[in-house]
This record gives sequence, structure tokens and C-alpha cells, in this order.
Amino acid sequence: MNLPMNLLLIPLLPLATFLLLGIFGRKYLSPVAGMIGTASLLASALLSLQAAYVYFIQHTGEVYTSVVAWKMTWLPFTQDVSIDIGFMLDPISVMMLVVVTVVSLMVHIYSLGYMKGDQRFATYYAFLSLFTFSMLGLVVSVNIFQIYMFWELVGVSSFLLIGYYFDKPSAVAASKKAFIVTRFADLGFLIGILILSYHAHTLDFPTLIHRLTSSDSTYLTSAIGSSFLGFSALTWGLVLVFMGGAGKSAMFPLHIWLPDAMEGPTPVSALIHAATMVVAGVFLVARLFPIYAISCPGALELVMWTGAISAMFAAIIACTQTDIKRVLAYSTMSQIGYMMFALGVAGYGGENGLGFTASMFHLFTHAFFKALLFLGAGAVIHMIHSNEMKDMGGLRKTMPVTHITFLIACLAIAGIPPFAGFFSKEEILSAAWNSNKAIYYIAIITAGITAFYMFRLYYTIFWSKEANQHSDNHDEHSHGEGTLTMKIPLLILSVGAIAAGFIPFGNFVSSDGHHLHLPFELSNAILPIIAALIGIIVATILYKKENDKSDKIAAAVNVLYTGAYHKFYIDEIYVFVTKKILFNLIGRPAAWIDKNIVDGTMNGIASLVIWKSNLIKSIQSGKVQDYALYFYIGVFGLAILAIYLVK
Amino acid sequence: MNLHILVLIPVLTALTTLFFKELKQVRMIAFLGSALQLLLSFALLAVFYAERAAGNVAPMLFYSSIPWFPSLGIAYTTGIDGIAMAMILLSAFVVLAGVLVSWKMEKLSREFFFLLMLLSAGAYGFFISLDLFVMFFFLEIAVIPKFLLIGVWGSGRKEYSAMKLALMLMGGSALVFLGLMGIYFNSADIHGLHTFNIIELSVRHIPYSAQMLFFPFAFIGFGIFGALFPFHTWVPDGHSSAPTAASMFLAGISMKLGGYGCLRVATYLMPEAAHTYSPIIILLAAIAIIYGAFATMMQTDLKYINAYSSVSHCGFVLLGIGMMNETAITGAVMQMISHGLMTALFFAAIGMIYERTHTRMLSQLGGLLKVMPFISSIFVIAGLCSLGLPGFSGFVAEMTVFMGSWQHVETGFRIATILSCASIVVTAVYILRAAGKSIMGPIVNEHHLHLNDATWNEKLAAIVLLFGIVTIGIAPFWLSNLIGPGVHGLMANIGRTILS
Amino acid sequence: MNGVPLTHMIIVSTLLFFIGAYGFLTRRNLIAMLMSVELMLNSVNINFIAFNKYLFPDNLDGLVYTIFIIAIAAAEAAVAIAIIINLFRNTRSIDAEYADKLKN
Amino acid sequence: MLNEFVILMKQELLLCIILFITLILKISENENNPKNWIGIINGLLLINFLAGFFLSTTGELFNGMFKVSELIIFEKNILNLGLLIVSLMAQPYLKNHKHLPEFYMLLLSTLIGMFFMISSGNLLMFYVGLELSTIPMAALANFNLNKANSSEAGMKMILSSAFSSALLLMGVSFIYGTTGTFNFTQITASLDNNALQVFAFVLLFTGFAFKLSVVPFHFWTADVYEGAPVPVAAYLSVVSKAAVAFVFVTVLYKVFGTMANLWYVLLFLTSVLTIGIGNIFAVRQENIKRFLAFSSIAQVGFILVGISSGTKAGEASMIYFLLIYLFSNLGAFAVVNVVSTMSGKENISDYKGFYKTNPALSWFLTIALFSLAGVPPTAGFFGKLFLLTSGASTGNYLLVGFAAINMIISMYYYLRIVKAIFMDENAMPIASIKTEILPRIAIIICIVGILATGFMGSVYNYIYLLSSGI
Repeated sequence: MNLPMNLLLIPLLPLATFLLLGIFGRKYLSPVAGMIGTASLLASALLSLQAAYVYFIQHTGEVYTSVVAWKMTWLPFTQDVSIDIGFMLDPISVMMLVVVTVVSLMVHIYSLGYMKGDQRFATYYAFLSLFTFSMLGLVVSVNIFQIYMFWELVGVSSFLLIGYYFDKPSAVAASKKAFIVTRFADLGFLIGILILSYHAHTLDFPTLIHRLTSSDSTYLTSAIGSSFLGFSALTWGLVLVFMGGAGKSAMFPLHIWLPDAMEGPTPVSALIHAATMVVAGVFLVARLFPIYAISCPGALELVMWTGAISAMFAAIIACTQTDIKRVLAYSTMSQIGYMMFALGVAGYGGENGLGFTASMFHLFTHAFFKALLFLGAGAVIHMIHSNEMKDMGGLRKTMPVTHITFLIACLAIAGIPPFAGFFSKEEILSAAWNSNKAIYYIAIITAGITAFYMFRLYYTIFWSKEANQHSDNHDEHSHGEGTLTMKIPLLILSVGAIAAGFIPFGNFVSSDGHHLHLPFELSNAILPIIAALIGIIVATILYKKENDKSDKIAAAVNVLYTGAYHKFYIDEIYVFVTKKILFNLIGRPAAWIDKNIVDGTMNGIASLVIWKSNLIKSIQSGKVQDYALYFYIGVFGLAILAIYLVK
Repeated sequence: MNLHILVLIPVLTALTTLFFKELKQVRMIAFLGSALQLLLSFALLAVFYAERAAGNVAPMLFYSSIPWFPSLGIAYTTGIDGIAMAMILLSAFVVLAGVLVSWKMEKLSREFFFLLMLLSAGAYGFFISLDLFVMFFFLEIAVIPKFLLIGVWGSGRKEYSAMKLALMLMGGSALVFLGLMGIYFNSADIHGLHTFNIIELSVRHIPYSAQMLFFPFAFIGFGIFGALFPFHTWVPDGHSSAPTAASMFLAGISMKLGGYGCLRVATYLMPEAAHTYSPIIILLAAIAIIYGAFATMMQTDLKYINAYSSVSHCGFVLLGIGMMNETAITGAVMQMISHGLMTALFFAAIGMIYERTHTRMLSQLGGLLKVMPFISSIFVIAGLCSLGLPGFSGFVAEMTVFMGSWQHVETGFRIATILSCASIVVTAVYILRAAGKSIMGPIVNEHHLHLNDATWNEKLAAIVLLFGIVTIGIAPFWLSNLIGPGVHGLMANIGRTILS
Repeated sequence: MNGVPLTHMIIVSTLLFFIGAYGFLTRRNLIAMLMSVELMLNSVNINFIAFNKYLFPDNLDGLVYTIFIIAIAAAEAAVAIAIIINLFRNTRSIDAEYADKLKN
Repeated sequence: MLNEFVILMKQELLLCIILFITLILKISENENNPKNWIGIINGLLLINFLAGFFLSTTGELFNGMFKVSELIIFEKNILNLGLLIVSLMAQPYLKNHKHLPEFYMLLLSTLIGMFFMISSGNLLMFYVGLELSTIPMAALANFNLNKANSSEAGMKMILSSAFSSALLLMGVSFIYGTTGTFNFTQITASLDNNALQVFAFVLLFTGFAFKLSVVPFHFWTADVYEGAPVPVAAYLSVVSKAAVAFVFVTVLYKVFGTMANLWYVLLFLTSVLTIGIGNIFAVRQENIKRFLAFSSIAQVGFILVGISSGTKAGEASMIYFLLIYLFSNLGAFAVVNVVSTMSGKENISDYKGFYKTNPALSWFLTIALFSLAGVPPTAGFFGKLFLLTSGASTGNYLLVGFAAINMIISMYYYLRIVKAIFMDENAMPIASIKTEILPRIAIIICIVGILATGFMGSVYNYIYLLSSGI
């Protein structure tokens, strides 16, 4: 199956935009920058839809194989190991192409209104394009090192965008935190790559997967044979790679950067920290899924538990947060947790692969409704000029469109049929049911909690207090519901949030490329729906009207509440480790040693010479007779030595 | 193509500057000279490729040997392989940029540019020479100009730093000299004739015992130039006291002399001993990497930050050399090139900032991105390159070193490699700390509000260096194709172990 | 030859030499130091003569050498005394102890 | 016979003629200014120097007492050059000195003595030459007749040299007693290394060591340099030292070649002492003449390292180094002389901010110092490194290592002066100095020599051929 080469333009167009806007934007193109960016992204979005069409629809034959459209050797290390840059299409990458370009396009359009009048407008779009390029390059990687490279690039573009308001210290801190935490995770990723490549003698995805999965390959035996600290090299490699993924996808305990990352402009949060970048970890595991599933189930177990814990943990915290973007951030983390453990419970091939498909499905749907939620929140913030729930309420009248779309999104994420979230989540749950009951129950509970906090959010924004209280005193400096360019994306995305669920996803994406018929029994669906409804009802009781029930409950479960409110003090632990231990116990001593000991020795030698010379200056007494005496001693000393030598 | 011109042009430029007084004339001469040099290096590169393409597989191209002190077997022997070629390119880039950033050197401008050119001449000579004595000659030529540049035009504790640098480098060259003596007098052929010629020496097997005795001298001696732990202490003081151009030269070129020497002389001519000593080398390199990185985290002066990070980055060079396999050594050479360009760019940016704000203290800087976007972007880009971001040269070099280092299966080496990899996190920490404090954040000093951005010459300098960094970062294959064969040639010797 | 063996000569000259050396190291008066040097030279002369007469009587090398030594010693003394006088002019002392302005 | 006599002794005879001319000038002294004499005498010296290159034939006179060889002629030419430079640089000092002719007479007679010493094939000739080169030197050291320091210097020199020559003669007498001859070749033939001969050899050795100011026989050096007039100090530090070094090598290699492994040990010991002590003392000197004295002591240590190899290469590198050292040290002294005669300042601290007022002189002094320190591209680098190389050729890496490490210390104190010149601030630096023509010529010769000699490998090879030719 050969692909039209113009698909290569999908990543290249954003790159070109980035260069154009990055170099000339600030001076010359500032007014039209948004238009340029949006246009080029529209183009690549259409192209990726074409790609999807070509790959899925025009596809003939039973199995979806991975197609390498183009590839070059970028940096050769040895004969067989080299970094290649290329463009590979397979079901998940095509799916990701669509997701990334569509959501990014929405965000581009939305930003036209949202960022209007910002003095670094062009730079903003340049960064957006850079991110889009990196993300696209990531998903079409042919080579695990190519993924690592674009991995770093998305990291840095997210850093740039989080720190976009660079004169806000909190934004700077957040951007640093995000970059460093993910960098730490990437360290694991890198070492994982080193281990895998060392044993597989390749970095190329298809070869790598083949060599590490086919049971008779010597590579696999060597990878399993050599062990360190009781685990096989393969386990180490896969776990470390997953560590990288966990970092990007904000899995517990590497999640701490995600909430702070909300310092960035809201459209950015929608794009990077909800829809695309944060799911890169899931994508990475999916990319290497055969190796996990076939050769190393132990590592997959870890993936599963990490995902489940994160899902639950984040959901609990989300109930207590008061900053709407942080609530959404934690819900993102929790949803990604779903995708992770869905992968974790999955097996390779056939029906066992259900989890895989489900995870990808959820990734797909989640992208739409979560982006929708963020953009809605953005609209709210744009109007209220605040992220705090307490400043909001009763906005359903003043901003109807936002209200409706937001509600749709909430229903979708809560898993109420027929919205998209319901289907994907339902698949995940049934996959969990088939493999691991404990996970299943965790998931159910989490589903309930999710519904609860989403509707807590919904009610506090759009109901609760009476509208007129603030609508008037905001009017003068609020832009109403925002421009048309801000509404259109909301509408489009809400369509996605409704319709995406009806796609026969199993026909397209599955662990082994074969078609997979997604089972759907109502029996499985009842329990989650009930859980969701309970959550919604509780939220309705507590938050529909302004009252103090919620505070009472909070007081009742005080310990849990404060714990959750302070995000279970994970941040504090990190601060302790970095500031106290790394800086004070390693950094300071290192600097001190360098100044005083290493350097001191060098200077000490010098001063020693001076000291010696002052010590012996009295020999040169200036008295000719002393000189003669030394002469004498010298003569006879040498004479004795000489005669002794000769004898 | 005749290589002597590479030395001749800087020398002539230097001499020409002496005939002029005005800054305008002098700097123009220096600029023309270094620009011509850059063009020549590109021409040389072209010819080099042409020769290789024509199937000339000689280890050293453009080989020529002019007898100098025949009775001592000293000849002015020159020739280049891919590694030297890359080094020459690096020097050409850095020199041009250095001249451009010191455009406004009012104080004793003639002497300044004279010394600058002399320094560059030393570097070029070092890279093209294939005779140990001549190499040593050029190595030492480079010392004294540094002393004067720092001591006269420097800032801060300049006298102390200048003296320290000169003495430590002198010590280094003393050790190198002993190493050379050892090599020379153990290189007798069947007629009992000694030689300084590297090509000759590479085929004469120096006895293992002699190697064990003299390898440390040669390696540590060159290592001092290349900031080998614990002999790196000249680096922070020297770099931070030096004027901008001198810092660029120091970090960009001079420290590379050390790494190059460690590779081309110590390791290449005494491979067996190198194999025996490699654990120690690796240990020191790993310490330098990690410890340098952590020491950087604590610095508050931008130049100190970059200087210590140079210690950390040059650790990668020694790490790669110590691993002694083809990939790692290729990585080491790449790291030399990359670090040279990157740190030069960094120092250039710091110099531009210092020129305007008259401070390098993180506490007194902030929000510069608002007032001087170009310089700040340069600063950030240099930082990103230094923390190994794909698309810039740093990533390529470091990844190659890691890849090569991982080939070593012994646990100790693996641990050293992992530690070195871990430094990329620490690097991120201190780079972002520096950038966050000085470039981003609110403006701390309202005087900074009306500072101007880079002038054309500064922009040109930055662009010259950026060009190098990005071309390597985007398309590393040309660099690896250039270096690869050279390293492969070296491996013929380095691959030799005691058994064979 | 009647009686006096070479060894006695050597002993005498050696004694003379060390007396001279001792004088040079101990006398504080510059002139006296000069005289002690002369003593040392004379002991050398005795050596030459003795060796010449006892061991190699057939040629006169030693004798000639002695004559040269005496002549040169005279010249040396002349210059030395001139310098000492000059020193006395400048410092009003010919004490070796006090001529130590140049030191360290 | 006479013809041959004239040709073989041409250099000595030329000097004698010039000496007599000065004498006549002195006799026909009329108080009108002696300035124009300086020109005449320098002209004569130039002629003398050039004449050294013509009619160079080799041979012996007085049945082996006086030898002439290619190498010896070359060495004498070097010394002639030294004399010429010294007399050029002495001009600012001499032009107001009322005893100008005496200065030249003494100077020339010392040089004649050195020539005889170099050509001597016989201990008697050697002794005569040695004394002839020493005694007038003491008078020269005292040439600032009404300066206490100067006369103290003269006193110290004459007394200690008398003392040392007494010991030397003692050694000679023992040699005579054990071998019965003064002729070098016959001595070599009849050496059997008995205790007395060893003792005698040690005495001779110390005699040379004293002249070369080798530790522990060096104490006179610094005091004399400091007290003596600058040109005299320069002459002492370079020309007389070089002459003695030449003879020293001949005596060691040819006469006492059989005692090689003995004097190897002595050289090892003394060179370590000399380099170490010289450096350690030089580090904290304030007076620049005294500083140069100690630095020159350290340089002698390096020479000993080179000699200790006992090979032709050692001798060649020694001569080569001395040639370069002549340029470097005389260059430094020339500048110092100009400064001290014009401004009367002789302390290192006075040189602070010197570059602001006298850039040219600063560069000259700096280049000379770099050459002394052995920094490329100056010739000193090559000189020093060849010495060390030949030292290492016998596998004596320990000594070479010690020397190499000491190069760092020496680097420090030379850079100290450079630092003072270029970097240190000074409220009232030495005023701008107008250098007169002759000293400027001297400086130029030195600088050209410093910069050129190293790169001209032919020079070294020429010397190498000469030294191995014999």
C-alpha cells in the first residue's frame, strides 16, 4: 500500500509556519499571524483526514499493516543502530494525526478571539505551530529515537507555552516545573531506549518489535537472559520507557507538573494538557504494546496499576479543587489513568486486545470532550477574569452557547449515553471486567466520582449564585460570551463529543491490526451508568443552589478533605527532595568543595613556594665569609660523595 | 590544497593589525582576516570531500612534511583527517564570532586583536600539525595570549585568574612535554632512530611498560587543558574574568585542544595503556560531569554558570574518549564541536547582556526578554542547546556519547554512563534556573527598561554560531560522515589491546 | 735525596692550605682575608714544586706553573687591594662583617 | 709559522689591537667629550665580530697548548657578538662616565682571557685565561667608583674568585701530581680514577661551578649583579658564563670522559639544587637586577641538565641555548639598563604601568622575558626544550621532570613582571623614555635574534654538525 507523498506536508506545514512566524512574525506579520497559522493548520488537518481516508477506507485486505511513507538515516551510530527520521502510518498514528490536527485547528481558531490584542500574538502562534509540528512528528515516528526527539520537542514547546506569560513568576515556575519533571521522566525513557537498543541492535520500530516479540529470536533471549537487580534487561527497558510515558502523561507520582501547567493560556491547556501531549505516554505504550503484552507482562502489570491508582487519586483530588482549570487538569489525569490501565488489562491479539482498542477509543473521544471543556472554561475565564469558582455562578443566562456545550461535555465525560464518553468508557470497563476485577471496581468508583466533580464544576459555574449579581458589574470590561471565532470551535467539538462514540472503532484500531468487533451488552453498561447518575445527583443536591451542605460534608470528612485539598502533599515531598536534598546536600557541598578544597590545594601549592622562599632567604646573608663557608661545605660534600661513588 | 595558509592567514592578520592604530581599521582587518579564514575552511572542506570522493583513502589528506630540526627528527609535518577538519571549522566559526562581539573594544584595541589572532593561529596550527613537537609548540603558543587577554582586558579578579590559568596550563604542558619525551625516546625503529611524527609513531609499538609510565603524563597534561577533574579549577575563574571574546576562545577552542590531544596523542599512540587506565578516566569524567553540573546549580554569576557547565560538558568528551569504542569517540569529537559552538554562543550572549546591564548576577537581572528579545532568544537557544534539545548540536553529540558508552557491558561503566545521562536533568535544572531568573520574570531594575537590543555585528556573530549549531542539530549525518572515517582510522590503533 | 720524603711536603702544604682557608673564613679584616688566600696559593705552589722535584724531575712544568701562579696572585692582590681601598673610601671600613649591604 | 700563528690567533690578536687602540686613546686623553669614542670603538668591535667569520682555519699552536677548531671559532664569534651588544647597550651608561677607555680595556682583556681559556689545550693556558677573564671583571664590577654597593660587589667578587681559584689550583696540583702533565690529551691518557684524582676532579669541578654560579657556589652572583653597573652585570651573566660553559663541556667530555658516570651524578645533584634554589630565590626578588641574577642561576641549572646527557646533542643544545640565552638576557638587561640610567629605578614595582608610558620598551622586555621563560614563539622555547630533550635522551626522566615542573615556577616570576608592566595600575609610572640609537640597535639585534633563532633550524643543525665534527 503506497501513500501519496503530499501527506508529508502534514507535519511540514506547521514547521514552515513556525519558522516563518518565529523569525519574521514579531516585526512584520503580527496582525496576520493568526490567519497564517490557522490556514496552514486547516490544510494539514484536511490532509490528515485524507490520510485517514486513504489508510482506512481505501484500504484493501484484512489486516492493517504499518506503512512507512518516507524515511532517511539521520544519525548513524553503528552499522545496524542508527537514528532514522521518517513518516510511518499505522492505525494508531493515523488516529492520532486526526486528533492532533483537528483539536489543534480548533484551538487555533479559538485563539484568534481569545488571544486578540496580545502583544506577542505572532510568537504565540509560532509556538502553537511548533508544538503541532512536534506532536505530529512524534506520532508518525518510525524509530524509537525519533519519538524521543519529538518527545523532547513537545516538552520544550509546552515549556514555552506554559511560560508564555513570562513576566508572571508563577508561570515561570510552572513552566520550569513541567519541563524538569518531564525531563526527569525522559531520563528513564532514554536509558530504556539504550537498554532495548543494546539488546535488539536496532532502533527501528517494526524491527525492534519483531525482534523482541518473536519467541525464537536470539535478541529476545539475550534481553531476557541478562538481568540486573533480579529483573531482566527487557523488564528494565520497558519499565524505564514507561517511566518516560508516565512523566508526559502525568501518571502518579509524576503528575505534579500538570495542575501547575494551567498557568499557560487556556487554549494551550486545551490543546497540550488535555487533548494531545499528555496522551503521548499512552501512545508510547501503545506503540510498543506487542513487546509489553507478549514478552513482558510484568511491565504491563505495572502500567495497569499506575493507571488505576492515578485515575482514582486524581478523581478524589479533583473533588476539592476550587480553580476550575485545576479541576479539569485532575480530571484529565484521571481519564488518562483510564487509558493506561485499559492498556494494562489488555492482551495481544483477538478478543484479549479489547483493552487496547478501548484505550485508544477513549483517547479519541476524550480528546474531543476534554478540549471542549477547556475551551468552555476558557470562555468563562475570558469573561470573569478569574479561575476561582467562588467568582462564578449563574452564567447560564449570560453565555448560553458555552453553557450548552459545556453541559454536553460534562455528560460525555460522565459516561452518560449516548455521548461519546459512555461508549469508550464502557469498553474499558468490560475489558477490565474480563481481566481484573479489582481494577474494574476501582474504575466504577472513579466513574462515579468523575460524574460528581464534573457536575460540581458545571453547577458552580452556571447555576448556584444568581446571575445578575455580577453580570452587571462585569459588563463594562467583559467581552460578553466572546467572539464568533470562540464559539465555532465549541460547537464543532460538541458535535464530536456527541458523535464520536458511534464510530465503529474496533474496525479500525486493534492490537494486532485485525478487525475487532466491540461487544456491547447492556448488562455491563448498567453499573457504570448508575454510578455516574449517583454522582450527578449528589452534585445536583449539593451545588445546584447556593448552600452550605458541601461545607458540612467537607468538615465531616475533614482529614480526607484537607488531604485531598492539598493534593495529598505530593508537591511538598518533591520540594523537600529537590530543594533540601539535591540543592543543600549535593549542590552546595559540590560548590563548596570546588571553591575550598580543589581550588584550595592548587593555591596552596603556590603559597607553599613563596613561604619556602621566605624561609630560606637568610642563607644569602651578604657576608662573603659565609659564602666561602658554603663553598667549602659544598666542595667537601661533593668530594666525599664522589669518592664514595668511585669506591 | 596547502594547509600552511591556515596558520599563515591569522599570523599575517595579526601582524597587519600592528601597523594600524584606529579601532575602526584594526577591527576591520581582524574581521576580514577571520572571515577569509572561514571561507578558506569551507573551501578546505569542499576539497576534502572531493578528495575523499575521488577515493583517496590516505589517513591524512594534504600531508606535507618540511624538515625543521633534522638531527632531532623534528619536521613541520601537517595533514588533516575528518576530525581535524571539523576542529578547523569550529575554530573558524568561533574566531569570526569572537572578532564580531569585540567590535567595540576601545581599550588597546590593536593589542587586543593582535593577541586574538595569535591565539587563533595557535589553535589552527595545533589542529593541522602531525608532529608532536610542532603540536606542542602550537599548544604553548596559545597559553600566553590568554594570560594577557584575561589580565589586561578582563574583569573581576583578573590578575589572579590570569596567573592561575597561565600556571595551570603551563603545568599541563609540562606534563605533556614529559609524555612526549617518553613517546619520543621509546619510538626507536630498527635503526634506533626516534621520531615525533604521529603517522610514524602510530605504527611503531611503544613498549607497554613505557606506555604505562607515560600515558598518565600525556593524558593528564592534555586533560588539564580540557578541564579534567580535579584540574579544572582554572576554568571557572579564567572564563569568568576573561573578556567576552577571550571566554569564547577559551571555552570554544582552547579547551578543545586538550580533548583533541587526549585523543590524538595520548589515547591514539598509547592504546594499551589507555585500555588499562580507562576505568580511572571514566571515573574522573563521570565525576566531572555530575559534580560540575551540581556545582553549576549553585552559581549566581552567569559566566560562572557557563564555566562550570563547560566543566560538566567537557566531561562528556573525556567520557567518550575513555570508553574507547568507535561510537563513543565519534560522540566525543561531536561533543567538542558542539560544545565549542554552543558555549561560545552562550558567552557571547552573556557578554552582550553584561555590556548593557553591567551585571552578571542573577539576582540583579530579570525580564530581559521584554527589553532585548534578540539577545534573550540567543541566550535561551544556547541554553536549550546546552541541555541537549533535539534540533541543536548538543543533543546529537550527547546521544552519540551515550550510545557508545552503553556498549561497555561492565557494571561500573554502565553506572558511570547512567550517572552521566542523569546529568541531563541537572543541566535542565540549572539552565532553566538561569534563564528563568535573568530572561523571564518581572524586570527587577527599571534602568533596564530602556536598554537597546543587539547591534548588527552582535547579531551577525550570533547567527554565525547558530548556523553551525543548527546545521549540526538538523542534519548531523554530514558531521558524522566527516568525523566517522577519521575515528575509524584511529580505531585501527585504539582497538589494539594488550592481548593482540 | 736526603731524608725529607714527599709526604712531609704534602702535609706541610695541606696544613698551610687549611690554615689559609681557616683564616679566610674567620678573619674579619679584608686585607687579612686576602693574605689568607695568598697562604692557600702558596700551599699550592709547594705542592707543585714538590711534585715536580720528587715525581717528575725531568721537566719543569710544575716550576713554570708556580711562577705563573705567583705572578697572577700578585696581580690579583693588586686589584683586590685597589677595590678594598675603594670600598674603604665609600664605607670607611674594611670589615668583612659590615660589607653586607647586598643580601637576600 | 708566523703566518699560521697570526691566522690561528686572529680573533685574540684583533682584540689586542682594539685594546691597544683604546689604550692610545686613553693616553692621548683630552677632556673633550669621550662620546665620539664610543662610536669608534663600537665600529671596531663590529669589524672584530665580522672578521671572526673569515679566514677560519683550524690547528694547534705551542705544541697543543692553544687549539683552534670550527666549533671554537664559532663559540668565540658568539662571545664577540655578546661583547658587541653589551658595548652598544652600555652607551647610555658610559657616555657620562669619565673612565670610558678603562672600561673597554678591562672588558676587552676579559674577553681575551676567555678566548685563551676556550682555546686552551693545557691546564696552564686554561688557568691563565681564567684569571685574565676574572680579575678585570672584579674591577669592572666596581666601576661605579663612588657607589658603596659597587665596591662591595667588586670586593665580594675578587675575594670569592680568589678563594675558588685557590681550590681549583689545588685540584690542578693533584692532577699534576698524579699524572705529571698539564696537557689535556695526556691527562686523559693517564687517568686511573684513584681517590686523589677524583678529589682533584671535584676541586676542578667546583672551580667551574663557581664561575657558572652553580648552587651551592653561586652566592656571589646575586650580590655582584646587584652592585655592579648594569652592562657589567649583563656581561657577567651572559658572556663570561657562556665562555666557562664552553670550556666546562670540553673538559668534562674530553678530559674527564672516563669519569662520565661520576660527573653525571654530580651534575644531577647540582642541577636539581641550582634550578630549585634559583627559582625559589627568584620568586620574591624586588630588585630587577637581582631577580635576573637568580633567574640566570636557574637557567644554568637547565644547562647542566642538558650537559648531563654527555652526548653530542647535549653539547650542541647547550651551545644553541647559550646563543639564545645571550639574546634573551642581553635584551632584558638592555631595557633594564636604559630604564635605570634614565630614571634610576631598578625595582620591579617601579615597572607598574610601564606599558602606558613606554609601549615599545615594554614589548621588548616582555619578549625577552618570555624567551627566558621558554614560551613560544620565542627562541627560548626551543633552547630550553632541546636541553631537556637531550637530558632525557639518557632516560633520565626524573631530572627532566623536575626541570619541567620548575618551568612553572619560573613562569610565575617572569609573568609577575609582565603583570606589573601590563596590568598593574600605577599613579606615577616611569616617564616616557627616549632610547638613544646605539642601545636601540642593541635591543633590536636581541629581539630579532630571539624571534628568528628558534625558527631557523639550520642554526641548530650547524652547531650540531660542528660539535659532532670534532
